[in-house]
Amino acid sequence: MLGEGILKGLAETAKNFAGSYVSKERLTTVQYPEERIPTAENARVFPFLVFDGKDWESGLRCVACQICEKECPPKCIYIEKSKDKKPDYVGKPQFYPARFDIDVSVCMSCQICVEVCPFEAIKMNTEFELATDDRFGGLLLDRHKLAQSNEYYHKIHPTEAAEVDARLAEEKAKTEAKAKAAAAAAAAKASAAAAAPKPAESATEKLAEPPAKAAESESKQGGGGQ
Amino acid sequence: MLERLDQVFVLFKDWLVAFLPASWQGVVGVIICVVAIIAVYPTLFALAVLMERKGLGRMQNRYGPNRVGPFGILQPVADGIKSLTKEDIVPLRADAVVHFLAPVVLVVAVFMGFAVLPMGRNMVLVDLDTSLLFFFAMMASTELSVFMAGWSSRNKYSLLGAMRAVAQMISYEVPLLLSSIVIVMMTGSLSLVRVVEAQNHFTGILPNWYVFTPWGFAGFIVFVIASTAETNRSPFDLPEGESEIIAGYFTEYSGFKFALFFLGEYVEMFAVAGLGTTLFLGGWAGPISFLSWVPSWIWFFAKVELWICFFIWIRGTLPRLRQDQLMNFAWKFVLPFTLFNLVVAAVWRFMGEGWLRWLVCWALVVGVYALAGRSGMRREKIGTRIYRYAD
Amino acid sequence: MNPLAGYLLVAALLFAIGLAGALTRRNAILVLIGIELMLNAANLNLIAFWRYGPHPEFLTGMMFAIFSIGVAAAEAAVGLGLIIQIHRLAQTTDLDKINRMKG
Amino acid sequence: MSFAFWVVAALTVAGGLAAVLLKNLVHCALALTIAFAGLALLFLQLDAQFAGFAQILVYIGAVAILIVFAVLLTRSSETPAQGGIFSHTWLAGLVVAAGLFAVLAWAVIESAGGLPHESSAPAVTVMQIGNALMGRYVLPLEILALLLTAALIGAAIVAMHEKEGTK
Repeated sequence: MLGEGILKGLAETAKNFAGSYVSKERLTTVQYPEERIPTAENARVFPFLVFDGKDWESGLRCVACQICEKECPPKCIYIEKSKDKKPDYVGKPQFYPARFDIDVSVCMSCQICVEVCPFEAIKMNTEFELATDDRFGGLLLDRHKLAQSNEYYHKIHPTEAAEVDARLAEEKAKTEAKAKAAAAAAAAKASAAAAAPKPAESATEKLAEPPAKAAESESKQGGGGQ
Repeated sequence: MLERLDQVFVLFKDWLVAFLPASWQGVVGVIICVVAIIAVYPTLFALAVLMERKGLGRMQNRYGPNRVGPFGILQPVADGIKSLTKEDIVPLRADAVVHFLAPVVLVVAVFMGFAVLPMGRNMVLVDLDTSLLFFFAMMASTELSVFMAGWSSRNKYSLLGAMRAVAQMISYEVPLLLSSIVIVMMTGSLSLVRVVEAQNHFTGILPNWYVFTPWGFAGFIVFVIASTAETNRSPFDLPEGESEIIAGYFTEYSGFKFALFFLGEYVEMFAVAGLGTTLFLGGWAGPISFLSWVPSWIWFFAKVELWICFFIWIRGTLPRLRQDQLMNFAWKFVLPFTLFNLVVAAVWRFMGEGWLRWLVCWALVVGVYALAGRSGMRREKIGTRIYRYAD
Repeated sequence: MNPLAGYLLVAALLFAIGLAGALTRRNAILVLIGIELMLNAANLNLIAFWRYGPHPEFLTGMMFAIFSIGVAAAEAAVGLGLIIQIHRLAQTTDLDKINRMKG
Repeated sequence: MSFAFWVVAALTVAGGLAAVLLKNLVHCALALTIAFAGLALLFLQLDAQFAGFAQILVYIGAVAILIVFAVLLTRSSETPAQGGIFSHTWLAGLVVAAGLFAVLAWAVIESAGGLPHESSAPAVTVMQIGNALMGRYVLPLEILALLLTAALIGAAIVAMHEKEGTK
């Protein structure tokens, strides 16, 4: 008869109504600011810059190669290369970003910058509570705001960070072996010379060198952290 | 003492009025009543909105608003402050005068209906001889305000919503009126006070409400359906179907005028609920004879709130109808059923006392319901759909 | 002033307004509006005469008014239906342009 | 004559005037509802409650809505009327209306002395109206019912869109 379905439906909603007071499983709502669901490991929001060591400015892995700036589809990255080369924390002179700005109101979280970066210097953050009352200045993150330590990277993406560290360590080992071989050759060539560590510098003038070194030191710390 | 409590509002009004010279007493008394009505129903409206949001939330296994105040009970206050402080935007091409008048007309017409609604023993603003007609006249005027709102906004969504609303309200006004006619036939009066008095006696401990008679029950069902449609509530909320036409006829309203529409809609809900209570559920009469000491106004407002809860329940249950389903339902099922209900009422009236008329009338009502439901709501068989351009 | 005369004057004025509207406007719907006004003016007359007449208890004037209201509703429905049909045929509701016998 | 009467009468006449003079047809229809409401108030002043509320129910609730529906369906409010809103024979119409009003007003004022004066409100209840409708006026009522049914069906058929091929 007409109306049977309505009665059935009414019974169903009544069951839900009463049930939501009795059983807590029915209420799946998470009361957000107080309760939080831990973010998934592969969650990504906006990029950040990884630095090694304690000091964010000298430890930045970024060498201002500007690949990410060129690849960024919405063009939200702005990099100014430094005029001088500053010794990074291993003491090797490198360019560094004098300015590194990301406009997160433009960024679309595509992760292309991360994929193209040869130095593992830029990674995706999981921080999403970026609400601000200044929509221009507040959403334009400069390099200081973007810089996060490698420990932080390990904290938010443990698996990925471990992979990155392993890769860097491997590269580092390779280059070191190469450097050692070159050094040995150089030492054989110029046996008369007293100071041996000098030629190693010229032989290992490759781009991958400083981060490899940095990663080695980090992987020791990170390995303990895992 | 209990009688005093029953009449507490009336006595209070008399006490207030007694301070004034005799020539003023009548006018001031009416003004006090009007102010009371205008104060009480918006408060109930705030309560109903909260109840609706919490109740709907629970039906969908959510919490509902729970941030403002303990358990979110101050949510209506926050909503009110928000809508009062929002900017009042009038579209550039809108007809400013009509756009302004529409919510005013709605709220005025809706509040007028309460003038004749008996909310307790001796608690009626004016006991008109034709109060039922007056009530329907006022409800009919709300259609015009809906049209004014939709037309003056110069917005396609608004106009569509208004046209849907007007068509729907006209279609369902007929069954609404006809379902009340049985009550008029039985009471022999259009006065709502008489209607309540006719129901305010008991057989044994059970009340003699009209809803317990076959024709009254049928009328009640139709009244519930038609009043849901009249107030544009779900499942008849096509005029303001958010997913289709944004907010229907009040798409272009913001701030205080939007709040007025919202208020008008809910107060109209209270008005039809109050009318339905008065007509079918005994108005302010108590449900059981030994409970008749409870003040009459408590019963009235309890029944109205119950009715509102039912509206909310329905809203949480049923999906929105389609336009053709809405019209088919009105003209093919509700209207024939209501018309036949008049015949049942006449049969009841002329069969005389006895169990036989109960049997005959119930059989008639149930039989016609089944028949009308079967033939009027027959669905067309839809074969396999072929999408010519899809492949 | 005599109360009945006041009502009758108002009714006469409304009737004249309605007639003027029906005779001077070009739009068919407005002609119908004018006719409605005239009918209403007549209703006012009927009610006024009932109220001040010698035998209000016979309800004659009142009944006339009620029936007239009912008939007016039917008239409006059919009249507007016709106007819509004419609009469909002629694509206009301008009475000056609807001047052919052939549809 | 009371103050209230003149106010309501002025409202009614103003509504009526606006209804025939305004350019936009929807405005005309809305002005017409003001006139209807004013007339309903006049009915109430004449102690004809039933007729007054029936007036609101039927005219504001149904006829006005029908008119605005027709206005929208025929798009009369959108197209600006070429050559004014009045027909070319407007002068004749105005003269006829004015003449009619002059005659009616003259007749009313001439006979004002002989018209009956204030009388007490007739004690007529709805019950009596109902009884009269069902007793003395039952035949007209039935005819009216028939007329309304016929009008309902007729209007629906007239306005129904004839589909291609179905006749």
